[in-house]
Amino acid sequence: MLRYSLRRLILFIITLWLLSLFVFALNYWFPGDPLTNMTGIRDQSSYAYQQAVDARGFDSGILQQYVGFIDHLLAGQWGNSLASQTDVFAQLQPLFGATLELGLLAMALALLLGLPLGIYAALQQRGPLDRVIMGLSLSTYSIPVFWLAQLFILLFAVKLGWSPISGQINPLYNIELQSGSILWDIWRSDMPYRPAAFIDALAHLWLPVLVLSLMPMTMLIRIMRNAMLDVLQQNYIKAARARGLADSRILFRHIIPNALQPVVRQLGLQFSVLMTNIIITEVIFNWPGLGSWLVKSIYERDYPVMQAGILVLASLILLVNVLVELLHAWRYPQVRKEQHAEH
Amino acid sequence: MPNTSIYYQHREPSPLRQLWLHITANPFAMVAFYIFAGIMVLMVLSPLVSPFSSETQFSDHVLQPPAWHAEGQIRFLFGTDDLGRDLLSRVLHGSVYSLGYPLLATLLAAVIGISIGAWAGMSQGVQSSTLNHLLDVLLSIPSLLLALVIIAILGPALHNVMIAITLVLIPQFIHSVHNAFYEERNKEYVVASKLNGCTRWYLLTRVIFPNITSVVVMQITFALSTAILDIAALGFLGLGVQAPAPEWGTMLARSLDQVYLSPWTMVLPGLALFLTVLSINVLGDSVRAAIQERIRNS
Amino acid sequence: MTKLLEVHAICKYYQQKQGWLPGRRICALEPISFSLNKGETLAIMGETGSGKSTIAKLIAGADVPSNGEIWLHGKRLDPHNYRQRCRDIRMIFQDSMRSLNPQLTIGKQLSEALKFNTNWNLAQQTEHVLQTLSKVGLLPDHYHFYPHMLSTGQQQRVCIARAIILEPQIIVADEAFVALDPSIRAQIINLILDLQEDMGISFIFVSHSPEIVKHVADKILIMHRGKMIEFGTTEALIHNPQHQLTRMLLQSELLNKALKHTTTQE
Amino acid sequence: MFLKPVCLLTAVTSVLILSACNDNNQLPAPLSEGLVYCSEGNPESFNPQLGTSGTTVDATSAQLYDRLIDYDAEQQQFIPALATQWQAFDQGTRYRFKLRQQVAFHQTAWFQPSRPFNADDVLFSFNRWLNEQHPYHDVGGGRYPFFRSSGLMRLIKRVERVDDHTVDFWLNQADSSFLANLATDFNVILAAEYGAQLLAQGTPSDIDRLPIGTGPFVFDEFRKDFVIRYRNHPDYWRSQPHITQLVYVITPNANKRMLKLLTGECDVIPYPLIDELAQLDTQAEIEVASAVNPSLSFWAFNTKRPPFDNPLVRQALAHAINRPAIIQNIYGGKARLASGMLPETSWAYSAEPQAYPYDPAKAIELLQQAGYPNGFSMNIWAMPVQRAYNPNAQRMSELMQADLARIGVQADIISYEWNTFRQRLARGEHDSVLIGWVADNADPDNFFRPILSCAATRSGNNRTQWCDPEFDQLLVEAITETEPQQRKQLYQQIENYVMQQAPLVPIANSLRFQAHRADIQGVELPPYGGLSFRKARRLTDAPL
Repeated sequence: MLRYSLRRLILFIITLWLLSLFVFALNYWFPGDPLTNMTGIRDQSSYAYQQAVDARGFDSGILQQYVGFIDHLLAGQWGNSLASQTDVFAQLQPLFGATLELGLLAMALALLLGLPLGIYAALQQRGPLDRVIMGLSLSTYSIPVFWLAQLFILLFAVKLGWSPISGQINPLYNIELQSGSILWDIWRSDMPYRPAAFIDALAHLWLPVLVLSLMPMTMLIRIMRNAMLDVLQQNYIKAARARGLADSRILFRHIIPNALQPVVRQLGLQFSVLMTNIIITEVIFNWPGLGSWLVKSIYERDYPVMQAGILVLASLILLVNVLVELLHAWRYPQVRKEQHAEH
Repeated sequence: MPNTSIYYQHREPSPLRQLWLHITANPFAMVAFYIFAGIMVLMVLSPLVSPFSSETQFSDHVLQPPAWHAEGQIRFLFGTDDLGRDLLSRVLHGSVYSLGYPLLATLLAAVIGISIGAWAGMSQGVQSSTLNHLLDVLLSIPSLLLALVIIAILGPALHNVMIAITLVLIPQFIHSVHNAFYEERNKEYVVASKLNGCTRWYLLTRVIFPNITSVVVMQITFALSTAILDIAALGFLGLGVQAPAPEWGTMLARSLDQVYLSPWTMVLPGLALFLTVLSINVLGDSVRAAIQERIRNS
Repeated sequence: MTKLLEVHAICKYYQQKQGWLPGRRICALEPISFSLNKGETLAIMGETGSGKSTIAKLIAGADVPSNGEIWLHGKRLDPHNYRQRCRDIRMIFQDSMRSLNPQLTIGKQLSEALKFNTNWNLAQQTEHVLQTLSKVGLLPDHYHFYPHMLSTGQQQRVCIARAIILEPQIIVADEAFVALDPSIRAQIINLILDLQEDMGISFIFVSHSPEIVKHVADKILIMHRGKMIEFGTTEALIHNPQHQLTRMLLQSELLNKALKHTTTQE
Repeated sequence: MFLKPVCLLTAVTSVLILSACNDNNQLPAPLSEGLVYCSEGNPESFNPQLGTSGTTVDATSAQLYDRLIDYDAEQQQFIPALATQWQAFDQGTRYRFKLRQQVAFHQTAWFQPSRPFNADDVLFSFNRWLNEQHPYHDVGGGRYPFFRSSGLMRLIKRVERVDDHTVDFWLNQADSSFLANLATDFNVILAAEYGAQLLAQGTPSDIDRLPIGTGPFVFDEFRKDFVIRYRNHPDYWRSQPHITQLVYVITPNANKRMLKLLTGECDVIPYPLIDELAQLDTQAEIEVASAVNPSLSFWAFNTKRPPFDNPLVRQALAHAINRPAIIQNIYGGKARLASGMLPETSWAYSAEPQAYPYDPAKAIELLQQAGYPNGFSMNIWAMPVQRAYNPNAQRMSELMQADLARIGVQADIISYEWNTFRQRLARGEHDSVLIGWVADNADPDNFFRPILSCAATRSGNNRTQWCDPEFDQLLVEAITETEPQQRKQLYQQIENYVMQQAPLVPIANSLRFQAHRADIQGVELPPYGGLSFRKARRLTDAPL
């Protein structure tokens, strides 16, 4: 396991390095002056620009420039936004918190609903409910998320009034911005209206979380169902039945743990799907996260922000993928070693 | 089933034929196939069948509801948009942008990706393992994010969107084709052909490729639905095809200005998008099922 | 007179890679030399994993030796040049089904060899394929069949047809008869013996079965853990085996099986 | 992590609770004492001196700052603000202002004022843009477009401190628009002490980012693209604002703004969609306010770029556009077709029809004369935001695109984020642009000089890049003329000249709309300028 983990970690570091190279290259590919794209200093005659030229090695070769870039990257000096002239790195943290909150909650909801539904569908294979679940999941999977979000807003927020249209919380609750995750920030704040604020935040939260979770949820249902069906056909299940074990025991001790293996392997991919959708969902729900920040920066041609957004989103996705792989390898050692039958 | 047809089926079980047989056996897949074929036909014929041009503005009929609505007119079957343009015509014309261009991008990406994938699959050693690692990284990053980056570099316009989507799809093709080739190339029948003295080109195109067509077909359906959704998403974000082109995602974004009073402007392009993607996904799903079945049977 | 086939110190190593660390070198075949005359039949025997398949593959060209040379008719064979050797050395694979392309008809697969090694036109190719099919006891109808429509025995015959279609001088068979049931196996072996008689082919085959070896082989080569431990005429080895292993391998199938289970390295 | 399932379970129930709560109108204090304004975009900065964008003015001027004098549109007169009285001397070339005593600046985490407002602050505020040697002149770009294009920069010779609460303004010549310009939203008073403090700290640019003023609200927080948060100024010199918290929620999408108003997420929204006004009017809990807002939307050509340097081409394009259809389609008929530069409400307006009738045949003919029988391709820049003068520039550009196609001109529509859009416009990267102008004061000069003069070209504010000495000469003649009838004639002459040269095509004069929840009252929409929440209040007994 240690050997395997080390390999994955080294691979992860190499991919991060490649990513940094890519982001570095973006500065040159974007229109305009590379150093301006990197630092957000527009005025090339200014003292600050001259300082940046020195600090980032722009008076020497490309290698020096890359070293300077990495140096500043690691030191958290990610330049200023071209549009607002504020420090990009300082902006980043609350945005990251907000995105993470939305993403994790959606993933949790997807798992919480998707797995049981998948198991249920598999146990009822070819029954009417199985067909309904599978049909729904295939349709939901095909709905463009921006359309779905808009339909949901019309239905739940405008027509039924069950939820606000956009935002994280009623802005009149003056919650001090700390982590960016609204629930956490309310928890940590010392204002007197915490319960009311908490409920308000939840009311804002559930709709985007639902919209986001639907696509991974439908995929998880399908994966779980297929994995269950595969496991159900295996000889060891038949053997377990033959030994006279109770059905529930077989289900929970033998079938589900084994069926979860392909599910765990797919979690990374599902997270990537979720992150694609989170970019659009954040824009629609006006969620102060990385996705809407990134899209906004593209509108504004705000290159320092754009790089930061790409870098953080991509690293987050890569990190989650590595973590999932490690979890998978830890939980299912047969991935690392030769497969051997259990029981 | 009469015996002759079984015999026929046994005579020509090319992989595509097997897929087709599997699809015809599944009613859902058949429905999806007919829907998809219908949309394709409508797309090709859109200049002929649509009642108006996509940009004709009827300033007296702004935001006309659909025909079945009390205030609707049969002339504008699905109503008109905020500039008095016939929605049906726009959706029909939009299929060129929302299905035709993704199709083109997918095919382009397929040609390039398969070539590179085949080359990589045939080459050995460090070269292909490096490629594999790179592709793994590239593929875990959402295609939309990559497309956004490319658009950020090139600026939003139709041809740039095409470039972005094509570029984004290529790695997927390389990956799947490379893996398929990698799996096939050391099989004994390939070695046997090698020992027959076949040229590399013959080996690639005639010996191995027929054995991976089903993988390619599956990848194409997958890439196509990705391309459609990504182009629409870019259009929705205002970073893709620019107005007044009746691209469905762009239309959806524009319709948000009227959604409260004229919801049909939003429903129609969304529905078109949904049906197209759904039919492709169902088709892709049955292709996948067919391939799995074949693997299980062999 | 030069020998038909001379094998000079060929060997095969694999690098076992783990991550980016330099891999461990695993020896599949230590340097080995032997020779073969025209019309002779050589049997290679050994435990599972002893390197016998490796020898077969190296000779047939399916694998590239790490070192050493193979000479045919006094000419050195280039391991990467398939054209050069495929006219003279042909191979029959262990699993006939897997060695046939599932997407091509039998006829097309057989003419493949002709296409690249002769300058015959299509009609001539077809004619020759049909002849070869009849030689191995198949019908002209089988020309249009796909591999999966044939029985295992028929598939095996197709493989033999493919091996002989270019009228080679050496055929290498890698445990080609294991999967067959005894009656078909006998048929096929007789077929090969017939062909050998007709065409004067030399025959190298890998086998577990002492019966077949005794029946067919002129010479036997015994392998153990990548080393040749004994090489001699069938007679000599049967009557005067130098090693315990040789004796056991040649004794009976039963023992052979028992041994197979005790081998460790795969 | 254990929180998650709990959250999800409570999510649905909490929604039910929430919808139930709404009826009990027992809102928690922050909600009942605060107000949410859903604004249409980000302010460029927190100092209106630096720009001309209405979004910036709406977000800052009346909330954070005060001016020396204000203009009361109802009474049609200037009223005291930070200056209690003023007087003109020397044939109108010197003005003396008496300043108000005991006016407190904002107290914030980043600045603690040690003294109330005095003459130093006036000097500081005016010299910042007036005096190029001023340490703050170049902070924030040093462009000051309003002051340059309105001519104020050349008009004011110097500002002089007489004593702590008296200042003198020395003018280069008498100017009838001086007081009007002084009362605009751009002439805000900053804190000199704060400027000195920032200079000492070495962070002068913070002056426009973390603003300090004397206005009714104190700046709290700005999260770009999301919120601006203000709280009330406890020591405000006029009567205290009723609301304790004012939040601008930045909502660029007009439809979303309206929906949020319907759901109660916004209390006040600017620029509701014209097509939806009728719908909003029928809702009991929504009120629509409109204000006469002397504004002009126009289509400006970049006359520096061929073929738009040719007046024939410009005239042709002007004839090609079906402007009545635009009024009908984009403004829902709720605007007047602009006949010239001046709106009907201006005293210098004359009914004589000047502007271009819709005539594609004429347009084609003109294009042929100009040497473009096969047309050409161009771009139309369309604003990404709603403005009072143009509720939907994107849609308008699409209408025009179809019109232009008819005379063989192929138009591409280009749009950027609002601030980027303006920056690029100032650099003259456009062929033509759909934009407009909201008058800062009632003087007719305000409709010509800031839009079309050479000075405006230099400040980057003239979207046509048109600099015509003859036109500028006419403007000077008009502004120095004191006899109203004569002036009116001069403006008519100017108007004709502009229409003949056609650097721009006037499109519409429109009303300014705003919608708010019925329980909100007192949001002021002054005709010449932004909006003020000073008197806004929430009626607590109003049924929700």
